[in-house]
Formats: sequence, structure tokens, C-alpha cells
Amino acid sequence: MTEISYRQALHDTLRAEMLRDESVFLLGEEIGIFEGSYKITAGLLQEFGPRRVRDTPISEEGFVGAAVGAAMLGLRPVVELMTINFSLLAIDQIVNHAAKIHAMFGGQASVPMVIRTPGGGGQQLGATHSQNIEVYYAHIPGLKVVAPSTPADAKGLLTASIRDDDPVLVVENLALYNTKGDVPDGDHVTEIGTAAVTKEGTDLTVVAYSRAAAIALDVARRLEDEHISVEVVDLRSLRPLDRETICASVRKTTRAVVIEDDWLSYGIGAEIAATIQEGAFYHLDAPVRRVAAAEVPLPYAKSLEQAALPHAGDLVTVIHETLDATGFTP
Amino acid sequence: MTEISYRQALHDTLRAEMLRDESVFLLGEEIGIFEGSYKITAGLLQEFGPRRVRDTPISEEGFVGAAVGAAMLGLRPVVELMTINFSLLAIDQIVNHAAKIHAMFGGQASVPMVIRTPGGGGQQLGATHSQNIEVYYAHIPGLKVVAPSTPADAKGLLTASIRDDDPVLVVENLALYNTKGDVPDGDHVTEIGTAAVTKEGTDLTVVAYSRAAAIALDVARRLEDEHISVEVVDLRSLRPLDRETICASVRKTTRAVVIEDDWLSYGIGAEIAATIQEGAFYHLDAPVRRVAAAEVPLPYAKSLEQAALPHAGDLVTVIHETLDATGFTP
Amino acid sequence: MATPQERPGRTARVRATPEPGARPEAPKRRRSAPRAPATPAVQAVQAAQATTPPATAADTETGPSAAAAAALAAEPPQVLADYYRQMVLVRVFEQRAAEMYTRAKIGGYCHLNLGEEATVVGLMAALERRDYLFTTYREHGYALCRGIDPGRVMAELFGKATGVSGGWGGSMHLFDAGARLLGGYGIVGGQIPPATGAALAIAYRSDPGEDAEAVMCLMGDGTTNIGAFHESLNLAAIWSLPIVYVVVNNGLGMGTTVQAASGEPELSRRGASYRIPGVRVDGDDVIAVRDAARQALHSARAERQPVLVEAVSSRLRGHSVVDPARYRSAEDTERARRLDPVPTLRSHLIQAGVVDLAAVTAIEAEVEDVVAAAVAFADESPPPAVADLFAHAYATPVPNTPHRLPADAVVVSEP
Amino acid sequence: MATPQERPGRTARVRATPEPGARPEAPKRRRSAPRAPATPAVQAVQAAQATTPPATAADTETGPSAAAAAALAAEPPQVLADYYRQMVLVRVFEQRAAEMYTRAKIGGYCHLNLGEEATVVGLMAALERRDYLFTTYREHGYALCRGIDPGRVMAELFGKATGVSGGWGGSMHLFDAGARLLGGYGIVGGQIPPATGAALAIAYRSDPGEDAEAVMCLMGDGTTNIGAFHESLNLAAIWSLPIVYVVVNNGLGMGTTVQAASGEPELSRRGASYRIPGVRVDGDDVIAVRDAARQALHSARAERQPVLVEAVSSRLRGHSVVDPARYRSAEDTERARRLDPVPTLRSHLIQAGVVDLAAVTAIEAEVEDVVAAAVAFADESPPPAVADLFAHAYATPVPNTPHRLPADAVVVSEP
Ligand SMILES: Cc1ncc(C[n+]2csc(CCOP(=O)(O)OP(=O)(O)O)c2C)c(N)n1
Ligand SMILES: Cc1ncc(C[n+]2csc(CCOP(=O)(O)OP(=O)(O)O)c2C)c(N)n1
Ligand SMILES: [Mg+2]
Ligand SMILES: [Mg+2]
Repeated sequence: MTEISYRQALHDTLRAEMLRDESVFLLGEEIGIFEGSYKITAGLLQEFGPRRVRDTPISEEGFVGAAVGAAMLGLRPVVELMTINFSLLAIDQIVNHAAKIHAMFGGQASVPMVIRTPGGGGQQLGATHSQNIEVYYAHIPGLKVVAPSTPADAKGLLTASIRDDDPVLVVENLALYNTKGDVPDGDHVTEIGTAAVTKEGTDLTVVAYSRAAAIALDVARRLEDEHISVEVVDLRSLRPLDRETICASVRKTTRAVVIEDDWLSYGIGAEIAATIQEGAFYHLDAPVRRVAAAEVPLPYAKSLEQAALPHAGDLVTVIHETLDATGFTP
Repeated sequence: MTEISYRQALHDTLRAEMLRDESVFLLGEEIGIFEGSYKITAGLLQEFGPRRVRDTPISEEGFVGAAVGAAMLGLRPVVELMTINFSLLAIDQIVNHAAKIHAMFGGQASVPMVIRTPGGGGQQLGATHSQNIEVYYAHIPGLKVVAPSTPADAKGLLTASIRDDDPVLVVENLALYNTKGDVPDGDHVTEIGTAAVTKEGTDLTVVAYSRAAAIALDVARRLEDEHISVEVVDLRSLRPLDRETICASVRKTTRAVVIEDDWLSYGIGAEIAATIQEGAFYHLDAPVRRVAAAEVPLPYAKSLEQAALPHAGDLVTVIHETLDATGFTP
Repeated sequence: MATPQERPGRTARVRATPEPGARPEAPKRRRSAPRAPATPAVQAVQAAQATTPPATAADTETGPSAAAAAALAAEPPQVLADYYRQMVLVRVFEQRAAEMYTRAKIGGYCHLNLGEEATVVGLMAALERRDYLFTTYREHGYALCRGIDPGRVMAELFGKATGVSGGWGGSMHLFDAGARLLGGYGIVGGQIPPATGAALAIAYRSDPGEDAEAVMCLMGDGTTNIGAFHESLNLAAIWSLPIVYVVVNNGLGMGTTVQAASGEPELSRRGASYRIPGVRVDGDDVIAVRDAARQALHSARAERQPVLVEAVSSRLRGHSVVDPARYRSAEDTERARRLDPVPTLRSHLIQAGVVDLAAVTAIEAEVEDVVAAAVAFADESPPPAVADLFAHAYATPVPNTPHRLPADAVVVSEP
Repeated sequence: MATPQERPGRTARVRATPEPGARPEAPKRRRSAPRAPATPAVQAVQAAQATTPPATAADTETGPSAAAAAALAAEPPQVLADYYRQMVLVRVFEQRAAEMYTRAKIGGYCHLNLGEEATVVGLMAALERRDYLFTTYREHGYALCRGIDPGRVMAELFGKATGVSGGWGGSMHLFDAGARLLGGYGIVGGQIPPATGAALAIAYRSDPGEDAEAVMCLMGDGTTNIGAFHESLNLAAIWSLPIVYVVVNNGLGMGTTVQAASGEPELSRRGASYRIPGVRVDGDDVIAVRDAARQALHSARAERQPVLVEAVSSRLRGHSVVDPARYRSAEDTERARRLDPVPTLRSHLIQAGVVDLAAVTAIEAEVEDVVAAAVAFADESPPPAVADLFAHAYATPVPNTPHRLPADAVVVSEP
């Protein structure tokens, strides 16, 4: 175990996988000479050269699609999309091509590629640069989607994604890059498709992923002082979704709250709440509440932006309201 | 009232709005000379000329974006996207531009445009031509999304959409074009943001939209023979979503099933189920079940395709299972 | 290898940058010849030409140029006979496909190569086994000429388990890993970025040279207006990728003419934005197409110089089987019929004495049998088993993959 | 109206199709002149040029051509003084913006026009009040030169309710309906289709002519590689739209050079794929830029002929305020400094006797005051009220619009 940042974990994993497997290469805007918009790829161009660290023009549809084709011939491209907002320029290649090729051609081809991309608001980047649209990919059969919340999972899930023969979207988060945590040394693979109970508890389950999972864990720890025992389920994998782990937790705690950074309507949390009400129906003591972003294009002004985004305080409020609804007293 | 097809209702509405308002014009691939892939626009080029019925090259991002700009200057473009699958080529203009411009510029501009596009599987069009990805748009603040299931709603919602000052996506469905129904003569506007109870019932609520709403109504009528009283809520508007109408129905019937043509995980039905469990929690006698497509890229072969898609029979099964779970006997 | 430059009088030419000036007509070599009596295959050919009568010898606009005649004379007869056989195979296969579509044996969309046979055969003659091919949804002929068993192609159209894509793809999505046919794609332009990436993989792994692999990426004329075309050609240029982009210019994207859709309708010039050389060739001339493609592939594999080839031909029918093409002018339809490459090559071969009528007839009969057998094979083959619905869900299985049928519960809840 | 063609010796030229051949250097008129003593504004200008010392009179690579000198001499002095004033306004505004960013008064991303002042002023001098402007996220200078109050621009950067976009947009998203500035856009290339559509609306509603409206759509060099560029220019060509596309070629898209990103790095040639004429102009020469833009706008409004203008200049700083631009070579940075259009024009104006030192100093002092007032206005303005979070949710209110804060229940359920 070594304590490093989420950014460092991603960087080290890319480097380790490139050293391990000659067919792994990086592709994206400004990942080489510029060292990456968020510096995840810093130093890799110098170490591996332009064949394996390939700067691209501003052509998201083109280079994501090029990664699809390279993967069909057996390479393992790891694409960086500068932010998930720009993935909309490439989504036809992701959804209509990468996700379809394996099944549509009867299993004859596979597309072992990874797309790494950060989402996240709260940086005053305005309406088009602050979205959390991972639900677009989580909805699509043929894709796998992971969203690590810790440096350890960043390593474990990115490693698994690179070694996986299907197209995997790795959703990172701007607000997590500088966060630190213990990361296992050596080979560390986190199985795609499995959620983690990051804190056990008995009174209420909070389900979250990515930045919100870090908030959830923090809130859960703080509520111990109030003698409220919160269990935290960190989804880690949005597709496939580990429904059993979620429902098992709620069957135990009988209450659930979801926190997510995306817009509420038709967001990730909708599936979580729908899953819980079906899989833990006879155990549930209160409605599953969702804490999510206000449904507006995210404003630039800090005052408005902060009002629109979910915070730890919102989660605390909703946990309390949910406990109150069931007459819970600590 | 006149009985006409869904196709005819759309056609007649386009024509009526073009006659009414000189700023309404049509834009899309093959809508003029070819008369539309699905012939919705047949005859309009001849009647209105190429200025108002504009054939475009195969440039979805380009012409949808052009509609955004034309709308900013006060025209009312009605774009036909040949199928919703191809909307992925234009989604950056829809989500990052049309949906953002009003709020992001502080309300100084509006984007009064309509995008009409059919979704739908079951035509053996294969994995990339059979998707139901309306959830992509329903998730986005700044957009409005409607999905008529009857010729009357096709008229009423398309009319409302054209007259609305926001970007509206009108989701049509390949399987509905030939269906017939009574349509009010003259001006007929259906308010965006409101669901309809298309059949009253007391035992169970089925929530659906588009093609599935037609199936639901049909199943509900048939189940009367078995003395099961099903209420049907046709969403009509996916954004804004009329949560109160849905929850009021379920509070009355105490049971709910959702049927949808899209994939289950993170589909439209997830939001419906999540909404119901929250808004009718204390009335609900059984989990809200969802009938939805199997989660695979839709296969071409008829055998596989039909197995993957939801049918009336599936809805009947799940209604029975839901009633059984509550010990209901007709 | 014969190249356009080496042969005086060829119409194909490679340009490093386009020349300014007026819009040139597509280069066309016209041939006319008294046609031999129609055999069944050729009757079928003619039936494909809608209801107007077939062009006759009196059609003065056709007639082989001296150069074209010389080019044909320079080819070994068995090569020409084989090209003719392949063109007839495409022709007859497509006619039977149309018929099977009308009889509801084939579903979905079905786009035919009728009228494009010379382009199809010429391109596939140039493409080596080691090369990779990415195509559009209008790709039956390419699959056949790539050497894939016609039965497996027809079976795919029928949605059968024995089809090239196991019944998962259908007409628009033929794929054969062995034949390095890396797919027909139904999203207009969707194949262009992956094809470019396949070329990137080749460049990543191997050096340029005569024996190197290359990629051929096909697209229609209408497709050159989509963003992916622009982005991909630029990538191929700056990365020096071994790829040949071929625009199969049949003059129409559905009902829209090239002139209506493209600011620069001489599409081979559109490589100029990337300094990619462009070649325009008569797509009704199988030898010209082959030679232009060969030279382009040579540039791609040996010099890592991507090339844009435009083959100009005509669509004999509607956009897809169901399209009556009412938007087409009588003149345009007539022109397409007149230029029909299959009877044209047939009469030329006979006239030039390359093959005699008996040999031509034998080829046609053989093809009829092959296609009939393909239809029978497709018809008798089983559909994919419903139990296999999730067989191709993922290449790497992981926990919690949803294998749920529409009426199944998502998660089980026990009271 | 003076046009490049009419003036002998101008470097800008309109081409119907690009010419084959080698990559020409950007046309540059060099000027050198003994610089007048630096005033505070120009000291600030020089401070913008990183840490290396400013170019001196000994810099032999600079020096006005006879033609350039003649061009300047032909302009009324007050026009030149006003251009200088505007360039200094952009320069000083951007320097203060950078400073305010470092002081956390401005958040998000902040991209500056430093080094592009001559292009900004030249383009805006050509654009008429009745024309519409679509820009990128690097657009503060355009807003200022469009005549928008600097206080409202700075207030937008500060995220204040008094900002041009009410605080909703920030640095990347300036909008002013009155000034027909129809937005800065942060998605690379995202502005190109809407700008094209705005031109469509003009063509839909009015006839071409000298007094017609037109659209100017700005983009960076890196932006020419995105699909929307291709699709939009093609639409403008086939629909004959009144639009001028301007590539502000500062040589870099973030850290990527034009040469690395574009198969055809002479970007004005990229109109050829649509038969759109291209013009390349020295972006450091305010008069040349203005004249090229004027002529292009004339073609657009009077002939409905879209034009592609490329203005070649340099970025004096990093991509955004936070980018130290370590990837740039010392030579490139030095070159950018040497060509800096603001001190160049200053010394030229003084040298040529157009304005005297006192007048220049007065202009600079006035601009300093204006910008200081803008900062003060921004600083004192209130932020948007949280109560207005849903004020711009929709233009047409409809039932059930979600007005929910993060901790609010979705629907209320009563036991
Ligand atoms: C992105 C996208 N837009 C639209 C379509 C519908 N469509 C299918 S084929 C076609 C015309 C293509 O024309 P062209 O490229 O000339 O090829 P051809 O059909 O003539 O072979 C269109 C518009 C599509 N499949 N994909
Ligand atoms: C679609 C998209 N991809 C990537 C980015 C990130 N990005 C912002 S600016 C920029 C460089 C643009 O370069 P250029 O067009 O030359 O304009 P400049 O910044 O030099 O003015 C990039 C890659 C983006 N905003 N949008
Ligand atoms: Mg075509
Ligand atoms: Mg630039």
C-alpha cells in the first residue's frame, strides 16, 4: 500500500499497462506535448514516444472511431476524452459502433478499447463543460462503464478495463484528481460489475458512485457521532450494475438514499431507486430518496452553481428526513 | 373528429402550421424530392417549394445545428431526423447547444425548434437502426421531449411543439405510423408536460408512452374480460414529466407496471418506477415491475429480435404476477 | 503492375492537389456492340432495368474508345472471363435478393449493388487477401467478390444461423473475419473512422512495403458530406496511414443528387483539404477501376500515402429494394440503363473474341446454379436459437451482466 | 470600399480554388521602428510577453513594407488612432482579466486575445452593426470591439448579475442580443452550425444586396479539424448563404501546432472541398484584416457567396490563463513577441507621424481608466440571486417543470 493521488494512480496504471503490454497505446487531444489537460499522461510521451502516446487533432468522432478500428485489429487503445461533455461529439462511434460490433457481427470481432474521461461540475466551467452524462453510456448494452471514487479503485478498475476485451468507459471526476488514498502495490485488478460496501452500517444505506461516493463515505463517518449507522455502497461499476449488493444492503438497513452528481430525472439514481424498490420492496420502510443536481443547465456564477449541485449537507438533510419518516431515533 | 393515421396526422399538422406561420419551415434528409423516408412530408415540397421544405445533405450535426441558429434568429425550423439512431450524430448540437443557449446566455436567446424523429425496433433493421434512446433527451434540462402514441396526440403535441419557444424533440415510432385514430378537427393543442389517463381502472396502473402506450391500452381493454380493471397512464411528455398524474393513479390502484420499448437499465421506466415508489410509497402493495427490452444490441434475425422486444403477452404476464403478489383475485 | 499513368489514354489519374476549373464530367468510356442473344442470366439482368426496354446496338452514345479496347485486349482472357463471371454473380445474386425480399424471406433494409458491378469487381480484384475491407450497407457484392460463399451471404440476408454474421447483422452488416471483410455498416460514414483506425493498427505494427497490409474503406457519394469523412481523412493524412478511401459515386444518396448535396461535386477533389491525392475513374470500367485501386493501394502500403479514389457509376434501381425511385428523371434512368456494365462487358467480350457465346452462356448458367444453391442453403438453414440471445453480449464475461427477457423481474424480492 | 485586389501589393487574396504547391508562409509585413518610451499601458503590454526582454529596434526581422506603409498612410489618422485605442483596450482588458483570474475574481476557464489584437480589431471594424457574430470561448476582445460596455464584459467574467450573460455564461459564453453578438461557445466547432443557420435565416427572410445582413463565424485553427466545420461549410456552399467563416490562426490549438493537426496546414485552402473561396491574411495587420473581412462580407451579403478568411497571428501567452505553455519553443515565443501587433502599431503610428506621443499616451491612459472602471463595476456588482436559479429554465413555461433543489423530495408521499 502506498498513499497516492487519484491522478497519480491513473498515471501509474497507464504506465504499468503500457510496460506490460506492447499493444496498449494512448490516444487523445493534448495528451503528449501538453501532458494532458489534467496531466494524467505527464511524462509518458517522453518515456514511450509518439507511437504509443499519440496526440490527436480536435476530431473526437474521428479518433474515437480510429480507436474502435485499431481495437478490432487487436490493439488496446486507451483514449482520453478531455471531458465527458466532448464525448457527445464521438457518441456515434461509442454507441453505434464500439458497443455494437461484437454482437452485430455475431461475435466475430471484439473491441478491446478504453475511454477515460472526467465528468463533474463545480469548477465554474459553465453549462457545456460541467455535465455528468454517464447515464448515456450506462444505458447501452455492449458497453461497460466504471466510475472509481478512490485512488485504489482508479487503479483496479482502469487495469481491469484495459485488460477487458470489451469497450469500457472509465468515468473520472475533476474533483477527485487531487484526492489521496492508499493504493495496493503491484498488480491490482478490481472486477468490473461489482459494487463495494465501503462502510458497513445498520440504519440506512447510501448508494453512490464517483465523487458522490466520496461524499457519502465522509457523511457516513460523520453521522457516527450522531449514532446513526450508515452503510455506503459504492457502485464502482455502472454497467453491469451490481443490483444484488445494493439490494442486500437495503434489505438489511431497510432505508436508502441515493446521491448523484447528475440531473435527477432519468439519471443514474433513477435506476438505483427503481432497483431497490423492486429488490428490497418488502424490507423498505421509507421511500428511496434521491439527492441530485437541480435540473438546469449549470450556471457559471458560483452562487448559482453551488445552489444547483448536491452537497454533503443535502445528503445529511435527506438522511435525517428518511430516518424521521420511519420514526427512527438514534 | 376524423379518423386518420398517425402519419397523416403528422403530415396535416406540418402543413397547417406552415400555412399558419411563415416562419415555420422544414429541414432534413430526403424530406423533399424523396418525400421523406416515411413519407410524412409527402407533397409539401410541391406545395411550399424548396425554401420551406429544404432537403439537406447527410450532415446531421450540420443541419440540426443550422436549425439551432435559424431558430435563434426567430425562425421555427422543424427538423426531421430520419431515425432517432442518427440523432447521435447531432447530439452535440441538441444537448450542448439547443438545450443550453437559453439559460447559458442568461435568457437573451431562445431556440424555438422542433426535431421530429422516429424510434422503434421490430422492423429487423439491426442493432444500429432499432434503438429507443429518448432517455438521452429526456434527461436534459432545457429540452422538452414528447412521445405521442395516438394520431390525436401526434397532432396536438406536434402543434404545441412548433408553437413552443424551446427546443422540443418529438419522438415518433415506426410501428405507429400506420395506426389510426380519431383526430379533432381544426386547431388542437395538447399541453406539453401533461400525461393522460387513457383508460380508468381500479386494480393496477400501467404507465407507458409511444408504441408501448398503445399496447398498454389494448392489454387493459382485453383484461376487462378477466375482470381486471387496469388504469393506463400515457406519459405523452417525457420532459417535463407529469409525476403527479402517475402517482395519483398508483395511490388509487396500489399497483403499477411500466412497459417501455427501450432497454431496462437506466431507461425511461427507471425514472417512472423511482417516481412511483417515492410518490406512492405508502399506497403501493407490490414492487413496481418493468417490462422492457432485453439488454442486447438488437439482433437482425426475427427469432432473436422478437425474443428481445417486449410484447403485449409480457405485459399480461407481469400484470398477473403483480396482482398475484398481492393476493388479488378478480 | 499496370497503372493508369503507365497506360496512355487511361482516364484515371492521380493528382496531388485538385486543379481549379469547371466541373469535369465523370470519365466514361462508352462501348457499343451488337448484343448476343439474351440468356436467362442476362434476361434477368435486363429485368433489373425496370420497365423501359434495354439499350440496343443503335444506342449511339455507347462505344468503346480505342484505349479501352486496347486495355481489354491486354488482359488475359481468363481474367476477363472471371471478372465477367463475378459481375454476373453480383447481378444475379442481387436480383434474387430483391425477389427474396419481396417474398419476405429477407427483412429490414436491403440495398443492392445493381449497376455497380464493374466497380465492385474491379475494387475486389485490386484488394489483396491480406488487406482489410470496410464497407457500407450496400455490400453484398463485395462479400461475394471477396470470396465468401454465396450461401453464407444469402443466409445472412435470411437471418439464419449459418449467415456470415450468424444472423445478427442482416443485409447491412456482413462480416467475415477470415476474408478480412471487417463489416458492412449502416450508419452513413460510420465505417470511416474504424477503417482509419485499422490502418493505424497496421502502421503501429509493421513497416511499409510492397508486401504490407492496407485497408480499403468504401463509402457512397452522399457520405462525403458527413463530418466523420473530414476527420478521418485528416487523421490518415497527418499519420501517414495505409488506407485507400473509395467513394462509390452512383450519383445519388437516396434521392439526392451529388450536385445538390456537395459544394464540390467532383468528389475526388475533396482530398485536397488533407493533401490526399484524388483519383476519379469510370466505375463502369472494371479494368480502370482495378488499376486505379491497385495503384492507390500501392501508395498506401508502400508509401503510407492515403489516397481517395472516386469510381463513378450508376444505381440501376432505387435506394433499397422498396424504393420505386420516382424522383429519378426518365433521362437519368435511361442513361443508367445504357451504361449498365454487365451487358456492356458481355457484348464487348464476345465482340472482341475474348470469350465466345457458349462460354459466356456457360458462365451465366453456372452463376444461376450457384445463386440458386445459395438461396436453397439459406432457406434450409436454421434461424439462430433464442437461447443464444445473450451469447454475444460481451467478449469478456463479467458478473451481473443482465440476461433478462422482457417479462423477467429485475431483482427478486421475497416478502 | 478598398479591397485586397484593388490595392496593389496587398498580401490578402481571394482564390476560387487553392493552388497546388508548397506551403507558403503566412504573409507577414514586418515593421521596425525605434520605439517610443514605454508608457504604463505599453509596459503592461510588454509584461504580457513573459520574461524575455521586449524586441528592440535592432530586431532586423521587423520592418514595414512599402505597401504596408502606403496602406497606413491612406487611412484617416483618427481611424488609425481608434484602431490603436481598441487594440490597447483589448490588451489591457485581457491583462487585467488574467490578473483578476489569479486573484480568483474570475473562475472556470479564461482564454485571452493577447497577441490577436490586430485580428480582433480588424475583423470588428469590417463587421457592420446589422451583421451577426458567432465566436469561440476566446472572445473578450470581440465583445469589447463590438461596442459592449467593458464593465458588463468584466462583470460576466466575475459571474455577476450585471454581466452580459447575467452571470450564467462566464468568460467562454459572452452574449449580447443588442450588439448581435450571438455568443461565445466553448465546444470546439459548436458555433459553426448555428452560425450557418443564422445565415440561413437571413437568406430565408431577405434578398442579397449591399445593405443585406451577413454572419461572421470565428473559429481557431485547431477547430478546422472537426466534422462540424466540414458539414457547415458544405451547407453554406450549396445553399449560398451570407456567411464569412474566419479562422483565427494563432498557430496552436492548446499545445498542438497547425502543422501537426492539419493535413493541409494552409487553412484557407480548406474551402476548396466546397468551392468556397479562401483568403489568407496577416493577422497582425489590422488594415489587412479589416479589408479582407470587408471584401468577404461583401461577397457574402451581396452575392451570397460564403468565404473563408484565415488571419494568421500568434498567441502571446498560454492557451488559457493557467497554461504556462512549457511546450512552446523559445524561438516560437520570441517570434510571437517580436510580431506583437500592439507595440508594432504604436511605434509605427508615432514614426509615421499619424499621432504624436502625447496622443498615444492619452489613449493608453484613457484605456487604463476604462478598464479600471470595468473592474470596479464588476467587483461591486451583485451576483445573480439564488432565487433566480430556475428563471431561465424554459422560454415557454409548461406544467411540471422540475424546480427542485438538491435536497428536495421529487414527489411528496404521505403515509
Ligand atoms: C448517419 C446517417 N444518416 C442517414 C442515414 C440514412 N441513409 C441511409 S443510406 C443514405 C444515403 C447514402 O448515400 P450514399 O453515400 O451516396 O450511398 P449509396 O446509398 O448511394 O450507396 C442515407 C441518407 C444513415 N443510415 N445514417
Ligand atoms: C469538442 C471539443 N473538444 C475539445 C475541447 C477542448 N479545447 C478547448 S480549446 C481547444 C483548442 C482549440 O484550438 P483552436 O481552434 O486553434 O483555438 P484557440 O484556442 O487557439 O483560439 C481544445 C482542444 C473543446 N472545448 N471542445
Ligand atoms: Mg450514392
Ligand atoms: Mg489556435
